[in-house]
Amino acid sequence: MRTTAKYLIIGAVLTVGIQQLSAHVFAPRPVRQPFEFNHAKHIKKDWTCLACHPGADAQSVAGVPSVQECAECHKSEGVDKPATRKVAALAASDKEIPWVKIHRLPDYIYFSHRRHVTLAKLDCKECHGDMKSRTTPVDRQVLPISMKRCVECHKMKHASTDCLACHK
Amino acid sequence: MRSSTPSIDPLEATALRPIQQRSSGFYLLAFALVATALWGVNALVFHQWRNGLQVTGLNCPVFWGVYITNFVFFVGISHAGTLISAILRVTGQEWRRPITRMAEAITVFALMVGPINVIFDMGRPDRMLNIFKHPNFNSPLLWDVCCISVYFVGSITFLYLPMIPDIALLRDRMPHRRFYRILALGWKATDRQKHRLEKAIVVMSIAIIPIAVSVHTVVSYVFAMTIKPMWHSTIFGPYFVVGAIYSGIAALLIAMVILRKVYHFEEYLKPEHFRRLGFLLLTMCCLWFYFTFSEFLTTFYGQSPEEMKVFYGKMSGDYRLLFWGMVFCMWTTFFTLTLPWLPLRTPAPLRAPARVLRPILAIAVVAAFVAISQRAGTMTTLAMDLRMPLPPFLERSMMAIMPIAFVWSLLPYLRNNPIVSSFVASIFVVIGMWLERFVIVVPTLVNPRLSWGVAAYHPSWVEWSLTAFDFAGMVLLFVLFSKVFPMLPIWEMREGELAERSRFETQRVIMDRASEVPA
Amino acid sequence: MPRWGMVIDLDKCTGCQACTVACQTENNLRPGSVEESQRGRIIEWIHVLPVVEGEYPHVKTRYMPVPCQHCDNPPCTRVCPVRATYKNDEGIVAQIYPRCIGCRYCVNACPYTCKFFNWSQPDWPESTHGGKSLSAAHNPDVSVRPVGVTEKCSFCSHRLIKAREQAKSEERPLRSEGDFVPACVEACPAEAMCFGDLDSPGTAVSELSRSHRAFRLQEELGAEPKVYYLTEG
Amino acid sequence: MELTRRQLLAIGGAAGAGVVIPAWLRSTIANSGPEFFPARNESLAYRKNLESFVPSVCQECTGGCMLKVRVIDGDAVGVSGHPTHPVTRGAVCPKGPASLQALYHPDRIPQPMLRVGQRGEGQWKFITWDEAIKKVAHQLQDLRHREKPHTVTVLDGSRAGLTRTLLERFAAAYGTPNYVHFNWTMGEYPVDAFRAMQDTEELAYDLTNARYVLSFGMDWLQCFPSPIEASRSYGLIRQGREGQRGRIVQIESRLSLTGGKADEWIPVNPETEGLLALGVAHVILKENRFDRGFTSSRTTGFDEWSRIVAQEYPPDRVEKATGVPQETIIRVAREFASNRPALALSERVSFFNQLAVHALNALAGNIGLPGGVLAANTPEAGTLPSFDPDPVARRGGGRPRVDGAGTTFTLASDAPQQLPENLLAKKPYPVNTLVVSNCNPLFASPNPKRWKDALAEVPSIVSFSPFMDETAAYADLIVPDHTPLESWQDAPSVTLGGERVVGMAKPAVIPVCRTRQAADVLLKVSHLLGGSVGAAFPWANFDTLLKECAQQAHASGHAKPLMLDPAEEPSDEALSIEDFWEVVTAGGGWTLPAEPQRQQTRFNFRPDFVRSPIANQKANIADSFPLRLCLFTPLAFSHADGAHLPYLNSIAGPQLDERWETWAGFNPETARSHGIANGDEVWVESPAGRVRAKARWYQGAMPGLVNMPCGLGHAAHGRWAKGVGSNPMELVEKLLDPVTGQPDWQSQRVRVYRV
Repeated sequence: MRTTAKYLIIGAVLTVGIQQLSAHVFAPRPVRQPFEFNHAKHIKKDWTCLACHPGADAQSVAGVPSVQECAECHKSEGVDKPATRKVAALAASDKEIPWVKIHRLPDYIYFSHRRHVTLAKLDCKECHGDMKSRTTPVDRQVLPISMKRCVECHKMKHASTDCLACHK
Repeated sequence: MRSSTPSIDPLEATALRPIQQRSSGFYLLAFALVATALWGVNALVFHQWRNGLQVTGLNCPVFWGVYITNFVFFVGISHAGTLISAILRVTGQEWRRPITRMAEAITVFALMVGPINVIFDMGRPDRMLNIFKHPNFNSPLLWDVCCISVYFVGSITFLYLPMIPDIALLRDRMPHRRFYRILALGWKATDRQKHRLEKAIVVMSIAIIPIAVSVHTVVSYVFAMTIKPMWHSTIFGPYFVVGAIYSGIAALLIAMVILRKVYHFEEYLKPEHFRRLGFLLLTMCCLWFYFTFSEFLTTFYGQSPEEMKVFYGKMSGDYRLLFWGMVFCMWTTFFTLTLPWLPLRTPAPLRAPARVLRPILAIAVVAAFVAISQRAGTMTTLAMDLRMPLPPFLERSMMAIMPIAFVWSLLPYLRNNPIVSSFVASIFVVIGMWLERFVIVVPTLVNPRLSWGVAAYHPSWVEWSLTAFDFAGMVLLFVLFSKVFPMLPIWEMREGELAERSRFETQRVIMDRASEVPA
Repeated sequence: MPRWGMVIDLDKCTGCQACTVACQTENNLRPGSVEESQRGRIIEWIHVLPVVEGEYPHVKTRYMPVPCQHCDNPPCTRVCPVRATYKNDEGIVAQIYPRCIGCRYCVNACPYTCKFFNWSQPDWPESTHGGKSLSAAHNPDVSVRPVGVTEKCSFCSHRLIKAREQAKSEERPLRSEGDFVPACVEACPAEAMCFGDLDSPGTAVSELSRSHRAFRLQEELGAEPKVYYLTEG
Repeated sequence: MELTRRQLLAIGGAAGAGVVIPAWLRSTIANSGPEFFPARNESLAYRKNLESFVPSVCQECTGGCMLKVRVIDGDAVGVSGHPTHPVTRGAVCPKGPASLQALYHPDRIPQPMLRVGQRGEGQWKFITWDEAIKKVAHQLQDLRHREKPHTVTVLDGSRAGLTRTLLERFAAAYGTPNYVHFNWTMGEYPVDAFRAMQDTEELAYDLTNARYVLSFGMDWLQCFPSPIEASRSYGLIRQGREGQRGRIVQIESRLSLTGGKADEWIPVNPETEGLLALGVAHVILKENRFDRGFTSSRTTGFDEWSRIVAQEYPPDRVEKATGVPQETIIRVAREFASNRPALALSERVSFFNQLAVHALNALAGNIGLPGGVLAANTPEAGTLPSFDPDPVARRGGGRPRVDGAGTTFTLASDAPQQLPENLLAKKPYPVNTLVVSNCNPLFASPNPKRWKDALAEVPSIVSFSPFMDETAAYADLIVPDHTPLESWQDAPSVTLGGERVVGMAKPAVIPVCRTRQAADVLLKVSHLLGGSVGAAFPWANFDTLLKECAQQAHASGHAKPLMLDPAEEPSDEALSIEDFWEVVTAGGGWTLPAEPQRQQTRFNFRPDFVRSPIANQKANIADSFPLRLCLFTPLAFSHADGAHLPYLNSIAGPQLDERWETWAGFNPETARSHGIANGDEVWVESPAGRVRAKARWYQGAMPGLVNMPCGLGHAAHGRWAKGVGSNPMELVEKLLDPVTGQPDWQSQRVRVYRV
């Protein structure tokens, strides 16, 4: 009996240990964004998120500003910095900034920002974290987005948990 | 160790010989089987999993095909053992003793092979675990999963329990002691152990019977619970069970005949065993025909148009060859097991030159099948695609006369060789049962309720490869098992002998006592 | 709760199959190919079923558009071992693709043959000219089904989600008719199809579904389809 | 028992594997890309998902229906019908949504290509637009210098609209009489009869109000100017009018889609529809059921016509020729005459048939009445200023046409199918340059091999095709056009009921390839040519021209802008021209007030053509070719086009559920007598060649006929068309109507045997 217990305990410890280890190993690695974007710097003038992500309250995708918009703003600021030049150069070449998408949803999920932001009146940071203090580019999901999380929140707020409400 | 304690007991010697000696034939067979299985794995992994089920012949509306046929077939075969040996144990049939091990082994391996086919059939095998994560107990497939896993565990236990003393024997006799030692669970043949073991076996054999019955009933429910024409039938449960037992006995008989020959079990597998199992086979044959008849008569009498499409598809449509082939295969049991014992005289023209006639007839039978196959789409892919145009009346008469003449010419031979005759019957039954499963699954799907253009189903090479994998895998497992464990249950047979002897002793004592008392 | 349903007037239907193609573009159905066609693997969520009856010269042909019937008592949802298909509160029979294991039991259980299986990964070819190809035309509101899962008509439930969102943003309840129609109904040039809440009085569907011309496919099976047909004549 | 190190390792290993392997499997499977999860649209990391709806014109057939295109982030992702456009009214036909597949077709021609190898060999090199346009201009300039502008032939299949107007104008300004309109007669209005009898092509069958529709072989549900309108009218005839279900009778030798939906199908021997019509006319005349008021006051030639009809077409004779029982003829005549408004439809088949059928409309007095044959003036987007051709152009334009229209074929305005013979014979003069736009003569012609041979005689072929179709593959220079959704477009059309609308659309999406709109290329070329040619085209771009048209419409004050959102009403306030332009390009054009039915010219019964070859009907039966080929075009392949779009290929044969292959429909009896089983592969052979098809038994086929769909059997035209099915048009030996120059599709005799 004692031997069995010993086996069991050792096995359990190892399993948990390796699981932790592997969770670490297989965890999503932070991605490198093409620009050193500083959210904190951009938000300081009492801007709302909608200033740059205008779709967040009106359509399903929040969107990001095009490089033209970046360039325009930067031009009016008249700041002569390497970043500004880089943006201007990109804008001139008609290319977009190759941002790496962080908050990705699978193909089979219908998600509407409008629904969550305008109709349900959720704060952006509930899912995206507080960007006001973020000085480095977003390189990984701030809060994990998983079906479990969605469903928990939906249950809590008495939103629909019908599969068809999100699966498409 | 083997040399130090040579066995002198003939039973032990016979039973252990296959484990101790490995012939080149074994290696050759194992190689062939492994190669076939690997070919199947190749088809599965590098074709089906890479490209999706498009590599099969399945389509809309024929969504199920050979894989499901195989699944039902092998689960049916699995009724060979556990059920039969359990029934025989419960009813105290002493003659069962030498065959129980084989029967139970067949069960376990058929159950290993059969359900795999469901995974072959799955579009997304990577999501298999969803069945446990999000089970829907309304679904007959879930019932299947439950029953089959219980049955699987049960039959492994049922195989294992009576094997413990034999493993202990092997532990004492064979090298690789560690393996046998672990499996023997410290068997020392004490009275307490014996008592417990016997009790466990009795409990298991009673418990396993309803489980086994439930398994194939539930398999049939997968079909019967839908409202498909000719699937939606209350008779399907018992019908499937009967068919399963029927094919199970046939599989057991085949194994017995082959092992008897190859491992020289003639001493222990006597014609008596074959005769008794033959009777059982005949009984199941009758039952099977009874059910088939009921099934088709009910359908025909009802004349529901959707069902009649399927009905005629089987009787005279695209699947007629498979259907009548199935009927023929099933009838063979009668031909081989009943006819020889009937007071029938083989007509002289068939008897006299039997040796000459027989091969000719055999060729003619095959030719008739091939000739007809050429005219029927399904058979073309199922059989060979040889071009042999024949006038229809000739085909039909050949189809009718040749098999009868063939069987008739064989009667004298079969009468003298009961083992061969049961072997022949079993082979046909196994083929027939596979055909039956196919003819249940496919024609219904080809004729869905809402008319749907022209539907057809021609299995692809991938499906045939995986079918070959099934059969090869099943045989391989069985052969390997027979090389590791004794196929004759030594302990049980000894117990039987002991019981026999003690009964004999008791009887003699009584007789003696009786004779002692003077009148 | 609305109970969405459809009425198809067979007397108006011309068999043009605009519904079929409109559905295909709306729902990103695979493009099809010779091989898929020969092997009976073309997927059309709404399939125009031809019925040719009689013998020359007394021939009658009929065309019957068959979408998923969205049965109230669906035979398909019961048999799914993993609950990948289910009927929601509004009567839409849904298929949840990421959960489906591809056993095709629901497909076989459906007496209307309205469910389809992805035998292969759909072929969305790259262009030979280096520019955008067919996949650029994918409707982002609908997923592209991967190989090995069952798919089916959803009554364009993605449109329902959007319509409801729109109604909510306008602070009004979702109308029982007109706020949302599936792509096939929208496309129909003969105006043979209409769509709406079967339970709310006054909608065209609820009126027509009770007309003397109304019938449902294989009513005797008791699946209670929510697609009604109006007979010809 | 002690735990050894080995055991410890074993347990650890097992636990590790148990945890790591599933995790690894999950991650591998999830990341295995196309294996299990298709990645999509991820090239653009963030979709902005800006959704907009823009109008566009469907160019998959010549219907000119307007679409509402759903555009997200610059990609067209959905198509529905323009909700307020009077022709489409929010509906589409199957070809509309399929135009997305044309836009994003993977095998489009990306930029101008110049042939480098042998013709038709498929060796090309990409050139820039400048090079291409210069090359064309030089070539044309050179011909003008050599006083040979007339040797340029423009072969165009565009529908009415400014692009076609520009091409015609170009031909005139440049100096060639040879603007040849390439048409597809199956399903076309019987315009030859219209012209001969009513002196106008601008007529429409007002199905929306008809109570009795008697169609002589016109599969009108699948064709008509707009199949959408045909379908909607059908719905109206059936259930649209309370208590008044219209009656539809279909007379044809193959039960078409329309026949299947009709109340009655009357099988008739092929090509004898005209005889039957006259048989019906005979009964109407005899029973005095015709509209005496109309025939006496508004027609000419009636007396002679009726005399011949009364004399030559008694029902018993007609029965013999057509195979339709006398009783049926009499019954149909009575029904037709007593149910008004009634329509007799035919398609553009033989001239005799067209005239015979159209005469019935006049006989019943259904001309110019609602539910009858209405005058339908297609509006013009705008009037182009007149121009002054220089002497070279005037001289060139005065030469005879190369297709013989107007000369060989007295009543024809265009006779494209005569071109191959004339090109080969260099009659009346050799052609130096052929410009092909919007048509594919090397496929959609009777016996298309003739074209290949003939084109060998043309030194230079320029194609505007955006796809590598058969003709483009045989060209020397391809200057690929945009697909419709990328173009500026105008679509003037008139509904069956006479509502007039000018559709106008700006590009729905940014061009997928480096293609250019054909009209723009034409303008560029004419500017390079300069002189009077350049002066005739004062517009920098096609959209400038469109804007000018909008200005005209704005100035006229009648134009009412269309709205893409049905809830919106066009404002009643006077818009500035800039605002008007904004509104019409966003809304899809403008409607014009309906013109009152003007007094038409007198209907001419054309008694000169009514004497028919009734005796000749059975003359050309050849025993070696016992069957008759009956060609038809499914809606999916209307104009024999569409096979390159997979969605259309999938819906090609609704009656027999056939798709993605060419089938041949047989009456089961005919099939049996030829030993052909349902589903057999057969060869259909005529003196012109043979094609392979899948035989299908079809109860809706007359005995002695082989029905085959046109549209499949491409030798080029992208991956989904090339090599799929076979082209039955290859079987048709060229037989042109001697008056109209249009091909006779239905007279071909064939034989059939199993492969």
